[in-house]
Amino acid sequence: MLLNQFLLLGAVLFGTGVYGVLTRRHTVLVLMSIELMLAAVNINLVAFGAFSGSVAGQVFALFVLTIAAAEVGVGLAIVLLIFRNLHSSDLDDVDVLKG
Amino acid sequence: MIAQNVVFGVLAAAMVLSAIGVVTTKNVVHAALYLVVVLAGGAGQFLLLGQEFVAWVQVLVYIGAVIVLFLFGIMLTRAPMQPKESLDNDLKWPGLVVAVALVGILGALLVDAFEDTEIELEAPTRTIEVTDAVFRTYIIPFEVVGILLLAALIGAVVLARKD
Amino acid sequence: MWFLENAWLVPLVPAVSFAVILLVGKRLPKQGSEVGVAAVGASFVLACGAALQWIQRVADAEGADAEGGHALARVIGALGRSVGRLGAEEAHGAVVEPVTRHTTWFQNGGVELGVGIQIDGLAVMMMFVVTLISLLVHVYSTEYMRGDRRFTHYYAALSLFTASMLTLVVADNTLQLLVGWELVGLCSFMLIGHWWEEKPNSDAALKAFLTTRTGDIGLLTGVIMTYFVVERATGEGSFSILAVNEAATSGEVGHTLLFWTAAALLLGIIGKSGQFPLHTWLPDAMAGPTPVSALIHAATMVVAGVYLGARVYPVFWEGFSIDDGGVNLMAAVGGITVIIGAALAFVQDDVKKVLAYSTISQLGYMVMGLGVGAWTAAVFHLFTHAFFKANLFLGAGSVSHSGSHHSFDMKKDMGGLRTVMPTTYRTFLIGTLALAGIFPLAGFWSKDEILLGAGENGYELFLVVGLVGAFMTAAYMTRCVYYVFFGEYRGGDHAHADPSHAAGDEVVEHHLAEAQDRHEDDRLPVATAHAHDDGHHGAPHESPGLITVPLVVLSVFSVFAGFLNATAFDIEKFQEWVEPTVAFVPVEHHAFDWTKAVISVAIALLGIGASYAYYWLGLGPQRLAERNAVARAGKRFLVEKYYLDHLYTDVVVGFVKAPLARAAYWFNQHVIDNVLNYTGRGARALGRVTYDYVDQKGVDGVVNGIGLTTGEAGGAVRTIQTGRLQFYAFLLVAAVVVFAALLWVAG
Amino acid sequence: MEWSEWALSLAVFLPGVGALIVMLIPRAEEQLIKTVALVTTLATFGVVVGILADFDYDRSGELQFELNNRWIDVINSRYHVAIDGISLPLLALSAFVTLLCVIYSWNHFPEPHNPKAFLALMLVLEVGMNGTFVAQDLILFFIFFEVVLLPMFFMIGVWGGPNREYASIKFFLFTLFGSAMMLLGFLALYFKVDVPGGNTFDMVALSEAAGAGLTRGTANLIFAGLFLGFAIKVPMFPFHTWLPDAHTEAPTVGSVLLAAILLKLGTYGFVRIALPMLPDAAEDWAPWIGLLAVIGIVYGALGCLAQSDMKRLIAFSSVAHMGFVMLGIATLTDFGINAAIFGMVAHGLITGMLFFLAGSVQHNFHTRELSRLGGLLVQAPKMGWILGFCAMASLGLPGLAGFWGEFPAILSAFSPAEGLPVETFRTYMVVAAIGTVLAAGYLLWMLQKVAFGTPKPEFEHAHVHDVNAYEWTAWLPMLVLILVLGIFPNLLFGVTDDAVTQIANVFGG
Repeated sequence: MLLNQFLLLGAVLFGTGVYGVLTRRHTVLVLMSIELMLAAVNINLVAFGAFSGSVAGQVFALFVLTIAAAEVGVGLAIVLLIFRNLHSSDLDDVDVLKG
Repeated sequence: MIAQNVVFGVLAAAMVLSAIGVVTTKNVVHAALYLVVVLAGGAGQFLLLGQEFVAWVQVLVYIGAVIVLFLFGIMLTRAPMQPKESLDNDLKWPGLVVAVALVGILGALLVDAFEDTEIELEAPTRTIEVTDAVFRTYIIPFEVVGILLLAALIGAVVLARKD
Repeated sequence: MWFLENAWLVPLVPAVSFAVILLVGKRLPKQGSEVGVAAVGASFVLACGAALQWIQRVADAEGADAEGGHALARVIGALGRSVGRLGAEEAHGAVVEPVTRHTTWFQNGGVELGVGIQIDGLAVMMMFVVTLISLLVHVYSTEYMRGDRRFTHYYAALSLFTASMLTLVVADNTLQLLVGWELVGLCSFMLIGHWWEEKPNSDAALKAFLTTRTGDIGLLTGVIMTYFVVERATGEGSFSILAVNEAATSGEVGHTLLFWTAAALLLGIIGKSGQFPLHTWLPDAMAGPTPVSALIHAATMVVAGVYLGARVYPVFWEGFSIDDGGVNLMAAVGGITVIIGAALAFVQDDVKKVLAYSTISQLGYMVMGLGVGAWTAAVFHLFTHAFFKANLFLGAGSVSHSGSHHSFDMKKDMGGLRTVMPTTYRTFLIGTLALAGIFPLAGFWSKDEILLGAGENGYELFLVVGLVGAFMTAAYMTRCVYYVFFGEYRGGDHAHADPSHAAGDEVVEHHLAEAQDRHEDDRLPVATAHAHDDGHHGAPHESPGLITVPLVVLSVFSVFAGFLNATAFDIEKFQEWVEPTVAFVPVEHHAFDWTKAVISVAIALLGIGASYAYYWLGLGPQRLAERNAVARAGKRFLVEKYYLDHLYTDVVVGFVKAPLARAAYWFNQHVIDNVLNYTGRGARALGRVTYDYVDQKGVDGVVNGIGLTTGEAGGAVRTIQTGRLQFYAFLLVAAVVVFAALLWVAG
Repeated sequence: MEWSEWALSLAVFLPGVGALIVMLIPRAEEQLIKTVALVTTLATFGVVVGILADFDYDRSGELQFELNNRWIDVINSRYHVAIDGISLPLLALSAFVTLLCVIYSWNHFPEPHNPKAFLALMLVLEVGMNGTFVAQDLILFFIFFEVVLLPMFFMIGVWGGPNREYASIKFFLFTLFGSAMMLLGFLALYFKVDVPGGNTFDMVALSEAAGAGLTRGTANLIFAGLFLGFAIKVPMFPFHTWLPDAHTEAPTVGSVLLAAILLKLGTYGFVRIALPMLPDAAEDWAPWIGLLAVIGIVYGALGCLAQSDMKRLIAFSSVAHMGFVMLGIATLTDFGINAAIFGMVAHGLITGMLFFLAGSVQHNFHTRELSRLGGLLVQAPKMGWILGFCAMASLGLPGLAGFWGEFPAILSAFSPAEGLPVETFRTYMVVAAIGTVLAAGYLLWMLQKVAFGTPKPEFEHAHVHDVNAYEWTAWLPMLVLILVLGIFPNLLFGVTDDAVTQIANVFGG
């Protein structure tokens, strides 16, 4: 197997994630797109780990997973809070703080 | 080797298609389910690379926990379950251009950099090696991440608490 | 030598006094005025010491140069004014080195730039003039400004002014000169706006500062260029005045650079010395207290420009090729100013404004003198003018203080004062005659030399200009004297009944001040304040001694100062003492020309006569302006000050402040600020239209697209407000992609 | 370890410790929180004074108080801190101004009050600012550069004026955008520059390499990245639009810190990183930087004249003043760069003071509308005179600090470094000189509106307090410094000159 096939897969997933972050209006969907980007990063890490024969790649992938979980937790809590106060989860509506 | 490549191809295709589904579907729940496919495919790729442990963690943590969390989030915020007219903002086309350009430049760079480098797979990495690394070499980051998780947990509870 | 080497003390003493007055002035028994007077007095003594030692130095140099002789005897001789006996001394050729001292101010790029003093005849002369007049003004002000609401601040500012002016005078480099120059500008600003509660005063202060500051564009660049003038000649840049002059005379500096340096510096002179076309601030500056007008806007600060011209004269000499005769920029500016200033003086009703325009005109003479190569004459005129113009201003102040209820309107509130204010009248008359250039008063000698220089150096045009100016000067001053001191007293009670009617803002001002003094913060209406006026606001009377003594001193100088360089009697002391001998240009000196002198005096007398005939005897076309349209238009043109003020305030300032600034700001808010948002909007609209075409095709789609785009406009306004997180993220990613691509391609 | 090794780290991280302590104190204990913050900033300032005292001024061109430890081996980034004559004044300014800000805020906390969070943020901000000025490693520099961002974001976003949300997000995203470009530039420097001993982020080594191994095109491109990062921070025309909003909305202390220190991070970046590391590219870019600088000078001044809000006017004046600084830098001469550093310090003090004054005016009258203000000199004479003093300093009156930032900058434009287009720069010189008149125009106009005249009827009976003790304590040191630096410019020029000459030598200037 080529190293590049994994890396390219990662690149495509990452790009898709970026697209989602830029265009999705729903907060939860933006969070999902971020997860997509993180998953792409993970594939890169693991591929490089396998390539270099060290466990560092795996370990870092694990860290990324953990942090992703934390991020989703906090992120959803914020979304919940916003929803509770504004009755909307549309990012465009989150502008109460403006003057 | 051919078998592996075939598996890779199938998984990759599924992942890419599902990923596109995540960012384009008009139904939020579908998006979450598409995400499951992507992540599961990722786990498959990990297995393909002989990185068992992280693959199972991916399945357990992501598919098991994170996605469930997402679904909870979707339900709690009463996100539109039915297909809605558009879940996208008006940056669709510029966003697409940028994303494609990004993929293009990344791809070009990667091809340029690694060309036909092969991955020489040895025996699959054993879990003991991973744990060994986590609890010896990376013990401090590990603890830090632990604290982070705790903080995130508390933070999430505090934020979401009704008061 | 002690006084010369320690001349830095001269500016330092008032500077210290400034700090003292500012910090503790209010607690002193005389509210700080005693500190100011004492400090300037000390400076005056130091300046006199320096002057004596400089004279001795010149004498020593001549002694060494000629057959020798007893130095002391020569000093005594040199000091003597007796005509003829000592006048024949041949002084030319002796080289007198200026006394210089300096220390490092700052270093930059390894070059050490200094601060220091360069004391030569010119500096000594200026020190003497500045300290003397400043001292007299300080004394005069103790009476004139008594009870003012900001008495202490006034003295602090006067001290600061004296210190700054002296810093400018003693400076050994153009940069330090620039510092002093700006600081006197600041003091001028503070003192013009002394009564800043009323908008016209602060407007005048702003106008003065901004106009001179406009000239300072030239000074700033000019000073910078002097640095490079020296660099061209010696390889290492310097601001030192001596080095600049040497470089300019060395012939190693290209003419272009010198020309631009001279032109830039000339712009500075135009701004500061009230030359056409930047003279408009000077009449407005009369909004300040009268002693300030005498000190700053007549005798000292406004001549700073002329002083600068004299100081780095070689730059002008070479840059404008003054040697060649004909017409050059400097002479032209001076010449125009002579005429336009004098013409405006005819239509003024405010005695201070008459004097202000007269100052402009006389400054024009000085600049013209420099421009035609009559260096000594120009500087000499600076010297004599300081005395008689300060005399006139303080005289006008005296009149308003005791004779016209603080008004300066000579048509409405003065008249017939010669009997009640005899001292003021006599001194004012002396000043007038000196200004008009009547033999043998001070103004005659200096003005005559300028005319002589213009005639002999190949600037015949300016000789004519000067003569016309002399005629006008004599005439408008006679008019002024007529209105103030002759005829019926017009300053009845109407000023009391209707204070707002009085032209001078100072009237209202002063009473307000007093009302405040008496009643602290309890502000009384002006009319009520008048009820409190006591004796010294009653009938016109002579001013007290603190006011008249300075007048007398100044008129003595107005009479006799001219004899320092009475070339008719072969006295050339002024030239001998003041003209530089180091790094200087070969200015020519001409023998006294009796014919020209007689002509110029005759013309002046003619001017006086014409005015006399018109005002006293009622001859000539009276009230012409009311009967003749052309005359009316002409008068209006003058009353409107050639519309220059309109040009500056309405057109230039108006344009910069309103359309230009607003346009720039609009550009900022709507173009630059929104370029991001508009990019997004444009892209969005484009995307939408494309999408509709591709997706839905047909007319329906187009209509939809237009509808959507219009709908978007509302959203776009909101877009501006929210900052649109995702849009910025989009830009970020896009930029990263572009840069990554560029780097990849390039590397 | 020696004092000289840990002194800088102490100066950087002491405020961080203070911030931690502040966060541990319960919110109700306001007095204690303020005291801790004051003591921390005071101690930090003490350390900086110690550094000032110990600094070897004869070797101000060399790095001193150096500490170079392993840090992130993988990318060969090291914990390298040191200062020379360029960073020393800025470090001192940063510690000084923060201290005065803490004093000023003692009883001036803007809504929603909460001194705990406010002071903690201010201390964190100080960590970032001090750190940026001492870092000698690009990654370290970048981190500190970014640390500054968040506290300021919150300061504006939480304690700001009515439009704070917009302003803070604009500020944040603008600078973040710049930072991203800058980071790209740093990475390119890391990978592309030939440094003996392999790729490095070490600023000293990269400066010595002076862009070796780069083609002109690449160097220009990398410079573009750095330029964007720094120019947004400065801010240069046309990247300045975040500044008026951020300044207008920020609380007083936030504005002061923003003007006094944060803007200097950008110019400091130019002097410390962009010029020495990419000298060739700098020469190509200099005329354009100069152009933007003089446009900024005139444009900022015009912007000022169109304002009706005192604080926004002062904010726009920053654009003009930083234009002078950038003009000095663009000449690539020792004269110009010295002037730029002087200009940075002077602008920090003067504009900082002006923002303090604007804050106090608002405190008194609850408005900053120029048309409503007037007669400050009648109601609060001391404040009025201080405003006059600062306006004079700001318009570049000789004898006060502002002049020494402007004059040498204009001077250096007459004869820029070899290889730069002389005529172009002379044009810039004249435009900049015109800018000084415009500066006088808007500042005096503001002074007239605010201080002269008599109070408007609506405020005639307003209770106006003149300068109080806290304000005196915070302001007097700045006022004295403005005066002292104006009279003895060598206090600063003497320190910076050697270090600047070294940088300028690269350009043959």
